[in-house]
Amino acid sequence: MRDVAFVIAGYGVILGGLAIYALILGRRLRNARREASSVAEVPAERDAEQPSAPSPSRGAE
Amino acid sequence: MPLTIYVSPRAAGAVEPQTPAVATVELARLFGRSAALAGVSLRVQAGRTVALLGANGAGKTTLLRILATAIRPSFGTARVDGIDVAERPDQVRGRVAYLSHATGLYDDLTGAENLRFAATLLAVPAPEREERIAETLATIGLTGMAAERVRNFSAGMRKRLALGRVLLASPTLVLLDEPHAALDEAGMQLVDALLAAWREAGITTLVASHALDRLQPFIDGSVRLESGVVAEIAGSGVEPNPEPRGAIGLPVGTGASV
Amino acid sequence: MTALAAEARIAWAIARKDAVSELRGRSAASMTLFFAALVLLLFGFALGPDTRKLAEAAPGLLWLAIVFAGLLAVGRLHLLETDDGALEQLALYPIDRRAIYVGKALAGFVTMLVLGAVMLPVVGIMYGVELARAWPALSVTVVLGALGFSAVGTFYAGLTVRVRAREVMLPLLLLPVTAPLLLAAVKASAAALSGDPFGELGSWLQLLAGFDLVMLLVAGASYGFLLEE
Amino acid sequence: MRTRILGFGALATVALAAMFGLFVVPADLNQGDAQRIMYVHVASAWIAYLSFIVTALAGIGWLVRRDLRFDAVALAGAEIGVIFTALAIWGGMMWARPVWGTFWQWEDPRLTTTALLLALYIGYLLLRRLSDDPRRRATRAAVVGLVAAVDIPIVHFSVIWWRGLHQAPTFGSPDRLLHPAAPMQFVAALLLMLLAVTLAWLYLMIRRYQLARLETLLEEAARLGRLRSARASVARTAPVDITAAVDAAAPQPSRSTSSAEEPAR
Repeated sequence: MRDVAFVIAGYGVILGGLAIYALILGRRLRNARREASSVAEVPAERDAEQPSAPSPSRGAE
Repeated sequence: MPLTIYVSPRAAGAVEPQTPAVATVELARLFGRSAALAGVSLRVQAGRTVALLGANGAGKTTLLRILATAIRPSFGTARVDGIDVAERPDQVRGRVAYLSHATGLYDDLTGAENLRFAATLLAVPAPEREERIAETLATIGLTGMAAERVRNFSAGMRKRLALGRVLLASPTLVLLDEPHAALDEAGMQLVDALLAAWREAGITTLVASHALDRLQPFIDGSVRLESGVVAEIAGSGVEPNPEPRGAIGLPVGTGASV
Repeated sequence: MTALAAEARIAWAIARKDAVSELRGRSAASMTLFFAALVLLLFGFALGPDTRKLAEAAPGLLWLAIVFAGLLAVGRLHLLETDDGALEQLALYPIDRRAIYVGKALAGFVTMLVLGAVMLPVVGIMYGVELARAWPALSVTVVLGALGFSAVGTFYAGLTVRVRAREVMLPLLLLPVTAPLLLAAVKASAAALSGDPFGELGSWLQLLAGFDLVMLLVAGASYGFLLEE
Repeated sequence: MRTRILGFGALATVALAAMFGLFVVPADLNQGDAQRIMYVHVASAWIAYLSFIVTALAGIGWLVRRDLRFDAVALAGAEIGVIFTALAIWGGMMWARPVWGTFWQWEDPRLTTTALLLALYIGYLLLRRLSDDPRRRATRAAVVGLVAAVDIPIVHFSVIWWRGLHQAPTFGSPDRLLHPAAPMQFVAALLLMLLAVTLAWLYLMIRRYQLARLETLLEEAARLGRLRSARASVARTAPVDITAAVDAAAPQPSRSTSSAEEPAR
């Protein structure tokens, strides 16, 4: 009987591990896609001719 | 003060006259969060001496390091004598001599040994190597320190030795990062003499410096950088690069199905 | 042919420069010698007084001491280049970057040879191991081991010298790669010391030589990319 | 869309192979049920090797073509390779315990080699995290991936010889399992599991590649954003038209709002 425990542990962790990794990957991919689309929505303006006040851009942390 | 500038065969006439010694298109370089260079398009004619001005952090050193192939551009391109620094850095290195803040000398070697090491790697022919080393030491006024270890050199002496290495290189393009800094009056006069000699020998020189008044008699033109972009261009020999600006080639490849 | 000669001359100049710097001031070699001897001493304390156990483990302990000390030596050889931007200046010379690798690897190889040569008698004395008979085979093993370690060590030292937390990254990256070298060197040394009862000394030396050749080629070809900024 | 189908296909095949390996195939004569673990252990070890070969080749691709898509493949291969290596080690231990009585079996080349592999490629992943410039990170990763991959066969050889030179190394076949005496079902069970795990590996690779590409594009967009904000802050110069040629599907950074935060990784 004892061997079966190890077989189950073996299969469980390996196949379970793969499943968990796939789920994590799926979530990371969804987050990245949402982030990408949120940036893309803002219409791309061309560089304005007139000198604009240097906008304190949030990006420069 | 004996001053002989060796014009290597490569330098003289190796490039058609109208090819600019330096040509950058939208050159940009980012370090983590900050944009050291944010799109610089310049052209420097061959044989000219141009001052590179601007406050600290304006991008002077970054521009010099890219041209010297010490660092790669993040965006845009830079060409020395028509050779792209990112694609053929090995060819560019043969034509450029770069005096940086960090002298890159070995503390445990003597002055002469450092120059001998440099001469070997710069492929100075063996028969004339010792003679050129002695001559260079005389030019930079360090003959007395030849047998002294560089560990005991003052900052000024280290800079002179680094200048000696530039002399050994016989380049077509000389890049100097604040050459006058840390030098005494005699040292500064040495730099002035070298600038005049390089100009007269038709070797293009780019000098990043704050000592504009001292440089004035030796330069053909100047360009001032501000936060990584060209703020002002004066004199001759340097002009904005009209080459098609277009998009900054995003080096990530295209066609990624997301 | 002349290109090769030029490259060799440059490599020799770099190796000589490292040797001179080491002897004059930065004596990485002598420092690591003491470190290796100290490691052997500590193994003695760790594995207990009876020399039978120590003699049995001697090949393993010898090569562990050499690897750990070699780790320091190779690291120091590249650290030498970081004071005042020397490595960046080295990368700016119009030379084939493989010559830089060969030069640094040669300096590393000599350092490791000195290390091995000195540690052999130390092990002989401290762990009561009879070296006389095994002397030729052991020296071949040390030469091949030193060459292999320097070939890979120079590559990883050059890689990590400008990386954050390099004191951790160098051993972390280098040690797994040297595992086969350690294994083969220990087995070869053990065979040499025990008079090679199973006749496996030759195979282990072949494996060592194979490791050296492969790593010299691959690391040599890749070293140039490390200098890219 | 195709990837989704591949995903479900992989899931089904894995389930089938697991059922087959666990219940259909008879237990091994001397190893008993424990032998069933071999199917999944050997399959993941082989896929780990495959991943690291992909990483090495992709690294060479980057060094030659300097296109960051190769780097994305290399990253995917390394990360997934490490996952499979860890799982293979776990499987090896689960098999060693009932059959040999100890969790760790030094002589078993599969265990020791995969353990070394884990160390090699965790170092690879750590090194990637330490360099911030994408191109330098790709270059460093490529050369380390190359040296590590070249080390694998040497490690494999040395561990097999280590067990005793005079014993003929069963190179090629995954050791005792595929010895000619193994009944056909065993071979079928292993091949089915190998196929299933390969499909799963392919699915994961594609997803991880897409994620890596997306993160690179976000990173580039953020860098371009910083570039634009740097230029916008020096308004006096003639504003130069920077049209970011970020590929079609990727975000088009605009000047007015600052770009997306640097994706915390």
